[in-house]
Amino acid sequence: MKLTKLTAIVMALVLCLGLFAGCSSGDAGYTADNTEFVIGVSGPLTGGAAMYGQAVKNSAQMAVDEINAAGGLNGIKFKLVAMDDMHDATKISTNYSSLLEGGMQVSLGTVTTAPGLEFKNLSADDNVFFLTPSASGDDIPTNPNGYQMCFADGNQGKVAAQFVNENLAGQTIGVFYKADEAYSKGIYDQFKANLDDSITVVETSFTDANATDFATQIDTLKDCGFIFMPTYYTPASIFMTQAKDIIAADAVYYGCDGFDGIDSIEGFDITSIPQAVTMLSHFNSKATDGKAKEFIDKYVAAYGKDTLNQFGASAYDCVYAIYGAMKKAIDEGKDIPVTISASDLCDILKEQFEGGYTFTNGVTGDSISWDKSGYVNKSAIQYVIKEAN
Amino acid sequence: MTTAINGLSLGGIYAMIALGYTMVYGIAKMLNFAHGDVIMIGGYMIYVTMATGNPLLAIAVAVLSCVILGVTIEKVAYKPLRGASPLAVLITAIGISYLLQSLAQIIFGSAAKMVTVYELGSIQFLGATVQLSALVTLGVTVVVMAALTLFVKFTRVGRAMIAVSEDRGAAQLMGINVNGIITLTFAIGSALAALAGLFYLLKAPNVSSTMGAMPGIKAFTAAVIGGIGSIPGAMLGGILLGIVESVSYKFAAIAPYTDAIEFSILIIILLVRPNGFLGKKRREKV
Amino acid sequence: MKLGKIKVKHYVNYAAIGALTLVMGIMTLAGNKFDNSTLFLMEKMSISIILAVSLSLVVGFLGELSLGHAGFMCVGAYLSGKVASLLEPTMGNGPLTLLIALLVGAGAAAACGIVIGIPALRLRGDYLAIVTLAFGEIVKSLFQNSSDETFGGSLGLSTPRYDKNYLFLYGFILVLITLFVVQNLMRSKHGRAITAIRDNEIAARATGTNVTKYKLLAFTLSAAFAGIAGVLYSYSNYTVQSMKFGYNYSIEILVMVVLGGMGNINGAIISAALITYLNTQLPTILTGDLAVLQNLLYAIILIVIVIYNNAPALKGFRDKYNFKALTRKLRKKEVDPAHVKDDEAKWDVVPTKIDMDEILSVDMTPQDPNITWKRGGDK
Amino acid sequence: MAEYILETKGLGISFGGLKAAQDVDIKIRKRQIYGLIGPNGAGKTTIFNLLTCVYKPTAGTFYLDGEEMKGLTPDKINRKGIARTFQNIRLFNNMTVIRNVMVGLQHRPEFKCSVIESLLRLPRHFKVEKAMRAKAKELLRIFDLEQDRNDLACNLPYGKQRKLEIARALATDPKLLLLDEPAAGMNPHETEDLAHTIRKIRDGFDLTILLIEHDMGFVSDLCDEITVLNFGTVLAQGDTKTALQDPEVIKAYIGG
Repeated sequence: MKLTKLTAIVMALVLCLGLFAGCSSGDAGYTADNTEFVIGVSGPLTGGAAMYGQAVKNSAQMAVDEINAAGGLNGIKFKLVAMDDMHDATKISTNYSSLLEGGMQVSLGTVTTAPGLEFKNLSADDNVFFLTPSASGDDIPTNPNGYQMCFADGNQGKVAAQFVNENLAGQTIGVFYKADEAYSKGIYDQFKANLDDSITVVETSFTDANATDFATQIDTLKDCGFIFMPTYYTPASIFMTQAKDIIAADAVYYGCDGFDGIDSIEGFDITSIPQAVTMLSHFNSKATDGKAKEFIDKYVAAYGKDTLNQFGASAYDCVYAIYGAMKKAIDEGKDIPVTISASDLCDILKEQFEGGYTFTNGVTGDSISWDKSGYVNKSAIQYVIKEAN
Repeated sequence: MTTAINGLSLGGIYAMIALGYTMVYGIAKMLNFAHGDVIMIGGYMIYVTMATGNPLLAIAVAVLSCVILGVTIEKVAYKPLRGASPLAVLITAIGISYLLQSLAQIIFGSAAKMVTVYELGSIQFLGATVQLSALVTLGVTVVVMAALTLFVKFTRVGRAMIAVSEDRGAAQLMGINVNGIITLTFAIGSALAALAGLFYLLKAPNVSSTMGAMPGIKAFTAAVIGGIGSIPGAMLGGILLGIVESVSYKFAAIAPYTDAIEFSILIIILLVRPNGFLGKKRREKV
Repeated sequence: MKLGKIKVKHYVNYAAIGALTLVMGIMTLAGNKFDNSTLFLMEKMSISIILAVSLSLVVGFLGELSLGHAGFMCVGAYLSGKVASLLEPTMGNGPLTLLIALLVGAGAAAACGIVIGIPALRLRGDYLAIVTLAFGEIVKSLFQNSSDETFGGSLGLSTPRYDKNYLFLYGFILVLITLFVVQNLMRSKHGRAITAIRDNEIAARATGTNVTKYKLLAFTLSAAFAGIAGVLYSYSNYTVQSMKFGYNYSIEILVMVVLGGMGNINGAIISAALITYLNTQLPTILTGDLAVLQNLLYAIILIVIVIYNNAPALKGFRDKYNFKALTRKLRKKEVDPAHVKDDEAKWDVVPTKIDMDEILSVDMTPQDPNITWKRGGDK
Repeated sequence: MAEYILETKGLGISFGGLKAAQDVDIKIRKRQIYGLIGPNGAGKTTIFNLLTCVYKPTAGTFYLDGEEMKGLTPDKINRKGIARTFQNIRLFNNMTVIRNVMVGLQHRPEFKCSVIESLLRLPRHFKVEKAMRAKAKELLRIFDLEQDRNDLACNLPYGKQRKLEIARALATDPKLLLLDEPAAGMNPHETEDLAHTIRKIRDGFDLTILLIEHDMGFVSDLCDEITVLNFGTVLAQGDTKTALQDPEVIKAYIGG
């Protein structure tokens, strides 16, 4: 009998342990003992999408280090806390609550769209401001505290559709997208919606994130002159390698910001692909001048070429944009002490972003501003990564 | 036509992996969930040794390292559990699978690596452009399977394997070194996994730390369809699954449902033949 | 300690969880606001405990290996989430909609439990395990590719979030209900019939046990509670995404049950709580670059515990330092080893169902089906 | 009430050509102890498996109390009144002795209690549990296993496990009890004690017993009538003494 009494004690102990683990001070006091402005972000640091999470973490840390080196904001330094969510929405509730209770005052939200939907609602409850570098889902920034530095999926789909309507009226085009991914399907749905009927679409898709065999899909698209590929660059590079001799040499691959970095994958020689590869994005990892070049040199020097992509560039800009907005608020007389609560800081930043704050001289755009609904206004740059051979 | 060839080559790969599952299951009486990840390690080994530029060396190193890995896993994680409940061995295998994936992630970093082993183009074959790699995969798979069947059927060691699988205790009494046979099984299984890793790279030059998970489950499904424990069954199951997968990917309407289709076929087959097509069950005397 | 004729040791886990519910209930009603992390942790723990206890009904007591438990949870989560979001405009988000969602979730999952129960009547051990795994993957794939209007397609279904200060209390109440049903079932003649099927199906048949009825009962009940866990899950998140309900999650639940000891409900509760606690607290410690280590740590802990727990070579070591031995000093009367808690299967005694007796074979002729596969026939 | 409690007509089964048993006709009257003997592999256990529908007979049929039993599942036929023990003991190892017996009791009409009643712990549940526990104790007392009732079945010594299996079979309130080599592996003293117990339960529970046994002393002492099987066919039938003297039977056993 004694044994089971012990089991009972152990069980009660374990369950209470959970209780006391989270029982720190009351709601508002999380930032009471902050010595630095804390920026929180949640992204896939491990698992299939790890290179995007790592890129965001590295670039954001680089921006924070640069700002701190230049004296921070009136002497107060910034601190970045990055948590791993493995691109899994169920990890967000844990990450968000431990970031919040760890004194987070402003956030870069999440790196990918699926967890972003969870983060969006949780942060709205506690009025925590977030400027996401790459969660491009259309309804990420719908709450007042949410803003996007990247193009929403919808925009990319619309812009690509306009391009096809103007240049390829009446022709057949091929599409290759990832059917079970919010990013890829989001862009493709908008693309299909904005396409005029004269264009016929041959549609192919895949689902397995680690898929390595697209022979069937290539066979379906083999006589399309233009292939729209709203996917990330890994599956795209596999498709192109396998399709080298099957797809017509003068065909054009047209990708979105997910293509960025396709020319810097170790072991994948893009010049060996005969077809032309163009990309619609706000950052070109092959840029040769301006802020983009500066960022590329600094990043490659610090973290290598492996994780250089538009996710990082956008995160770098996000940190500077937040820093710029806070600086402008202080110049306009707002008081931002280091122990400011997330909610108060959010109100100040909302006022700035809704009041036409423009972030200039960024890596992903010269003059970037945001409309009331949180979507970004900046010029989309169409880069030709590789001419047809 | 190309779909059929693609299906057969994909089926060949699944069959190679399924063979690993079936042999380890039939003899060591355990489900080696980590088998899928041995493929991934094989892929990374090829990626590493390709730096030397010599593909043959890369393949040899990959097969050797997978064999060593397979045997060490058996010695470290499964041998102490011999005689324990099969569920315990199953959970350990799952632990090993997570271990291999996280180690690969730490050592090789998160970005998917590209490695081109052989620059095989595509040729005209029966009126359809077919990847040469698909034909190579198919050819090697058939040869390997034939060799394995003959090995198990006609060599002394092969018969010892069947004896151990029938009744481990009796085999031990007959002077068969059971531990040696089980280690050999793991070695053969891992070598087949290394080859499967090679075929994956031939098809698409891409290695990532999570590439081993889904093929592992698909191959296990193939092994069960064919009747777990039966070598011809593993081949049959693998080929069938490969064809179903490539055919269903062909039609855009049902493409996203490919996984669901494959698993439903599995359930239907098992309802009609509870031991899979060629599964042999040791009948329990009432 | 006998309170009248009811043996107290049966009601220990009720007492522990009931006490916790009361304490936290009173604190919440008194207006004390717990932190998010505590609330989320409690919700996750109640979900895991319900899943572990319901899976131990099939794995621990019926002795069948089920790798598709997350599939039932997925059905429960999606359907109840859909109903809840449809009802929300009219009936708001109160306890009434929660009740309706629970009924819908549990009912749908129970229906799937029957669907999976039928092949279970004929298949054994691994063949059944792969069928349950296949079921989980099929359900996941169907919801994954559903059209946007019905179940939210790739973005997942956005479901109403229950008021986070009270959901975990409902969670604990549901845990108590799960325990109440599972333990009452196990401690009755029907429970004995189920454990009889686990120990020796042929003998169970020969002593008049209606194996079909009890197998279906076990699968349906376990699926229904997995559905209830799914409802809790859909209420504790803003979106329900099917990527989560793959075979990995089913295996995680299986690990909780197996580490808790087969057929040992208290063990399942403790291991479920501990593993959930580990999974939520570890990432908060390993942030940034250390994140990769979490998987590594989880794998190593898993392997070490399982090998320590049942490697035959360590048996001597284990018996000397195991929990009972350490507490022997605390006990006056010596516990006679034969008096082990009887419906708890010991590790080294393999429940006859999950043994693997397929043999390696090379010949092409399929085995004569009518020998092995007979209605009510032998293995 | 038919003349014979058990009557088989041309009962037989062949596993893909191998005739395990052929046109076996056995007639057993009520309250008889009937022996079924024969060299190893004669098909004795196969007959048991046919009578308990573990195998479906490929020829002939059999009647219990005049009612045809072919085609039922093992659990239905047990409820009709045929209980059995096994050659290799099949107990519920992870359950205590008393619970093994209670599993046998659960299908008797007087212990009827639906799942809902057990789940909600309605009064009938407690009443039935108490009654079952008492009945189980009573049965265990007959086989003097009552003091071991809380031990796990797998911890019992061999002899007691045999007796527990018989007690469990008895718990299902059978009309016909099939015992598969009950005395196997027992020393002479235990065998004597077992014969005494079998006679006691035959009288106490108004039973008919059909048993398979190799111990000729045990058979001749206990059985009223026997059937001798060889290679699946009936070699001799009738009164124990005369059947055992039959030259064919001696030849089959001793060979030559």
